[in-house]
Amino acid sequence: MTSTTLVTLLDVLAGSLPDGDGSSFWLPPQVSTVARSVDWLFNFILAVSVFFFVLIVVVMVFFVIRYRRREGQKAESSPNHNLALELTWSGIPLVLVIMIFIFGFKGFLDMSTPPANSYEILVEAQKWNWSFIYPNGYIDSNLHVPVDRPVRLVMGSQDVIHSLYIPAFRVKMDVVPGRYSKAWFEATEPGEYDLFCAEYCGTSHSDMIAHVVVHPVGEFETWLEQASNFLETMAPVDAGRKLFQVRGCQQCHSVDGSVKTGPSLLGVFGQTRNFADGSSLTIDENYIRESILEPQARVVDGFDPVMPTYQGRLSDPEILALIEYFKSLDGSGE
Amino acid sequence: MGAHHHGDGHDPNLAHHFESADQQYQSAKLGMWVFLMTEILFFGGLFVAYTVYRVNHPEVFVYGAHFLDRGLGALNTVVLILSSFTIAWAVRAAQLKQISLLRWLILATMACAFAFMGVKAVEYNSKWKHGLLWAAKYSHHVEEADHDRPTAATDPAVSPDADPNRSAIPPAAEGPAGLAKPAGETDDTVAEVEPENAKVFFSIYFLMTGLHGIHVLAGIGAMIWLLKCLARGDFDGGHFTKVDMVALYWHVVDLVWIYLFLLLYLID
Amino acid sequence: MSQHTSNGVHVASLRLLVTVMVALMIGTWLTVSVTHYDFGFLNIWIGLAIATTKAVLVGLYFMHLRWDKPFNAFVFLSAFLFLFLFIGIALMDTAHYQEVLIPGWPLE
Amino acid sequence: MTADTLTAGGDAAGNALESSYLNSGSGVLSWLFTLDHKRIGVMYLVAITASFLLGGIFALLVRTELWSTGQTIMTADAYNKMFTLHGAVMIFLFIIPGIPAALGNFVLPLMLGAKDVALPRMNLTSFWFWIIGASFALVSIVIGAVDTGWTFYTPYSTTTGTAVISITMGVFILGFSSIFTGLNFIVTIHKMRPEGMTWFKMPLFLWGLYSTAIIQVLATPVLGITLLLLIAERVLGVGIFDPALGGDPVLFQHFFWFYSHPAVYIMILPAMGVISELVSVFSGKHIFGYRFIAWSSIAIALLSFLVWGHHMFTSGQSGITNMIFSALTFSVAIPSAVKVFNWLATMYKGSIRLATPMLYVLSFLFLFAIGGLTGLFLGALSTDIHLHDTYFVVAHFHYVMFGGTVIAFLGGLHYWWPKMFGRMYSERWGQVSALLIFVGFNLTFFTQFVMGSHGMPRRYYNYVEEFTSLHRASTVGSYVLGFGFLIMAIYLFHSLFRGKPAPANPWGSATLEWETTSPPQAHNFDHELLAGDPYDLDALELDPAIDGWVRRDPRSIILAEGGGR
Repeated sequence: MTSTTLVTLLDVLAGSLPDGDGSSFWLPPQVSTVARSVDWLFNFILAVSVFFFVLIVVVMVFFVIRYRRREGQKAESSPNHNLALELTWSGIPLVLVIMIFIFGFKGFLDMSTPPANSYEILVEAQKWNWSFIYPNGYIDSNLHVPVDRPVRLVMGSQDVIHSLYIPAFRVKMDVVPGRYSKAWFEATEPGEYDLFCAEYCGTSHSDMIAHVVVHPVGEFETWLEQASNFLETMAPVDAGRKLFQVRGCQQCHSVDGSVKTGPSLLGVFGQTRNFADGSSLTIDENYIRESILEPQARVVDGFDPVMPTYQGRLSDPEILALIEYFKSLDGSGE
Repeated sequence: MGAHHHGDGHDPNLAHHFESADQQYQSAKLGMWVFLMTEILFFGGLFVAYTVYRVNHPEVFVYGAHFLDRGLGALNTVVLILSSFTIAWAVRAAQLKQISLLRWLILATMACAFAFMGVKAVEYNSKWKHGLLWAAKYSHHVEEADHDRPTAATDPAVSPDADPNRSAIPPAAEGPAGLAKPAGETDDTVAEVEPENAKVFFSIYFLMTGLHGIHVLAGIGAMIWLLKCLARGDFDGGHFTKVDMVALYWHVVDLVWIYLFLLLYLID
Repeated sequence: MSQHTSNGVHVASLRLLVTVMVALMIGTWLTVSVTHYDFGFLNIWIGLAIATTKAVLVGLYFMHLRWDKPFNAFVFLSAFLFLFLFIGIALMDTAHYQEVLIPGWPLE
Repeated sequence: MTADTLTAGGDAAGNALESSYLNSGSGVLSWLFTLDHKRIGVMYLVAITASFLLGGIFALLVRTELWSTGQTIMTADAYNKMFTLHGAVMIFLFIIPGIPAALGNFVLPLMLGAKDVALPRMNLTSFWFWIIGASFALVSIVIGAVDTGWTFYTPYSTTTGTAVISITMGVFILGFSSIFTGLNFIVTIHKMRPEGMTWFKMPLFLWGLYSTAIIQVLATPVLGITLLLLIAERVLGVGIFDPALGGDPVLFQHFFWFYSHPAVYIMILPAMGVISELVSVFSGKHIFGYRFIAWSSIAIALLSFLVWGHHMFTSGQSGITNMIFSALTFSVAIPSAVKVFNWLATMYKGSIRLATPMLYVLSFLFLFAIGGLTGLFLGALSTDIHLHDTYFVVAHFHYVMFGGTVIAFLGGLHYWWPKMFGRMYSERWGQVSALLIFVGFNLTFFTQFVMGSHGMPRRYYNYVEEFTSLHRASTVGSYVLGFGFLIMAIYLFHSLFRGKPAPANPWGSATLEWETTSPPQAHNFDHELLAGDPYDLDALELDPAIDGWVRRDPRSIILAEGGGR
């Protein structure tokens, strides 16, 4: 039997009518090169399972009906054991599970060996968002990839264990603090797909969701160029908001007045704040600039001096955009 | 209750649900061995943590071990072996109904146990004084430490070539360039420069010796209980099961120490 | 010349116990003194071999395994079997991580 | 009458409500400090039932919250605590001690024709350790609960601000409770089998308990040290699991699963033992393939130590380790499959009674088949990458743990209930509740397979819209399930006071626990018994006068009159 007919047969068994995207009753759309082999094995195991499940239930129900207790009738005698029979039903599952193991292992090898010419994207996970860092240094909170080109993710975590999971690609890999973990895929269909955090990581674990945008041939490079120039193409306020989100500021600073590790930035501009050293000041551009580049210089009273410096990590235009954004947070709503 | 009492007229040392003294003894003994098995796996977890950390960071152990006083460690080993001997002899005394000897032997074992804890206290105290504590409380300064370990700099065993081979594990620098720590460099300077995370050695040291110390204390408790049983006359009829059980436990405490001494104190 | 209790349990002779103790003391002296010589990677294995010999002596004679039901020895030894399994796999796996560690983490 | 020679303490039918262990001493203290394995078993039963109720309430709250995306009834932090507590309570307080400590404690010495377990004091200690451990867990719940998930993964568990230490202390102590039970059972089975009961004439429930006990004593100490290391990590900053100190956070997972995977078999092996007893008795047939079933229990116990890494396929574990663990994982499938086929074969040509316990057996076969077969998806490496940490896993282990263990526990409870309390429960209501539980369970968890394979991650407070209808179906199922349990609680409680007095042997079983009165007397048996084939059901006949079963030749199992030990 050729593997294609087998695949079709299994698809039918799995209740899936191949409707183009490879999704079925059981599985989401297939959008990566490995998804097909994963789904093939899934459906194979499903077929084996359905067979044995039906066998067990049918035999069980048949016995219950056929040998249901009747008044004054005792169980018929039959042997208490039968070595040949028992060895047979140990042997058949053994052969099947060996097959499943081999298929699973082969698929796993493909999934863990990225092609040499892969496009590399760095992934930074932290509670509770993802940062995707492209080769030109641009950082985005969603994963954009070209279609039909292998992409390799090199991932690190800043705090606890996270796990990058893209159901449509059948890809999942834990992101462990202190080490690089790797994953790769080659998307086959342009579109937008979900990316989840699959390893429990605390309060907003279930909101640690990003999108994977698969760009059609030729469009990825254009997107990247445009996105990287967001300081020029976007209004400063919007650019500032974007930076605020993707550069990790929002981990410690809220914009709605609630207190996190650092003070909230709601209505911060023009306010007077007291500092730990006893001085006080009305917040202006210069102070914001100082507290980004030298955060320890003047710490707002009641907070720990824990903010890292962004010296060398944010450019002047970026700081200006952030300042514009903070100015817009005057409590009048967006 | 029916007319089927078994307690009356029976050996008071035989519990009602056993048929014979032998069944009772063998049950207790099997139970004890199974318990010792759980003890091995309990300590075993720490040995796994130890091994994994040592294999990954051998320099931390080479460095840290200099701060342990191997003279005191050896003394404690001798003390525990002696106590193992006295408690083994105590079992013999109990079997032969030598009650007075038994009392002395239990006391001798306890004396050893206290001596062990005393030496341990001296050691812990000196670690405390120098800030050589577990990672969260570690506050050691290398400058002061030099007085603590006169042997370190001159120890012939610390040769740059021999060190990487010692643990039969390639130094951590064998990963891709730029990814792994340059452990090779620390080998040359092990006696002078504190390697990164040296404090974890002391975490492991305190965990392992601490858990062992708790077992020693439990052993002392068990021996006090034996003395109480002895005073009550439990052993007069040659019922040595309790002594045997405590002895088995005590030997395991000794066994664990034999390995702890080797693995913590004698690293080069 | 071996003695037994009324329910047939072997009584270790005092001479044997003393001999074992002396052997253990010698073993301890040996463990310490071999550290003055450098056998390269063998150091740890020599140490472990001596320690294990001592442990076997304690087990066989002080703990009476030599005269005990073999099943008790089996119980005790199987604990070590499972421990080695645990150590072995943990080591095999952690060795693999070494090359993907991020130097100097956390970075800030 | 043949019956009363055997059951001198009771009436002709073998009922001994007046003079049983239940009233051989009065007052709370006579229970709390009893050394009687039966009373300890009953206390354990009460304790784990309370835990099950607590865990069940947490489960219903979790399911209710998932009725809609975003907030339904509680905040994300509260939800995270709910699912953590549901898992921790169900696993450590209920399901691990469930069958061994409650049913096993009661039944094991009786099956051996013995007066007690080998180490009764240790048995009581085990119960008290359970109480102390449970108290720590309760304290943790009261002072703010934990939000780590029951798996306590580092570094989350070492950094979260919730009450991790008290609950891990609790679990640590519960571990010793479990070790003591296991140790006791090993010694008891080794040293206290009666005349005639060779290893291969033991009832299969004892094989189940024995293999469980092996895991309990070998694996649980590692849990103890793991939790101790976790506490040390939090309190002392030890560094073994802390990457900032050169430690390895994934090493914790090795530690944890070295215990917790075998622990899965601590849960399922005794359940399999219960099913082996029940399927034979209610089919009126000798068990089929005794030796294969017995050996497969031991095989599962030993293999269970070789598969823990299959919880870590996506953790970054090395390829070679993944391969080894995947291969070994499949090896466990064989003995499990063998058992299922042997149970089915036992029903062949039988005389099948669809009493409540048998309904649970059929339920078990149905659900365990699904639970076991879906394990194949998770053992295979490439499919597990997709399914790991999704609802597919949640559904899989609920099919095994609930569909397997809890269903078998309920079957066993209904089977031994008359022996434990000397009363029959309402058969009709028993069947109704068994059916409701079966339907509710499938509705709750089958939907989760579909969600999981579509990529719904577990431990999610919020979810993407497409899963709403499946989540709602699952939530409705959980209410049906809860309702089934409510009915069960009512009729069982009712039976304690109003139930028909039970005969000594209401089901026609040939194992020794049915040779004493229902409920048993304090000292269990009047005579020293001689064990025969535990599945020789032909040796019994129904006596309509007492509505119970009696031996055709009552003398055949008496070794010595009046105990005579």
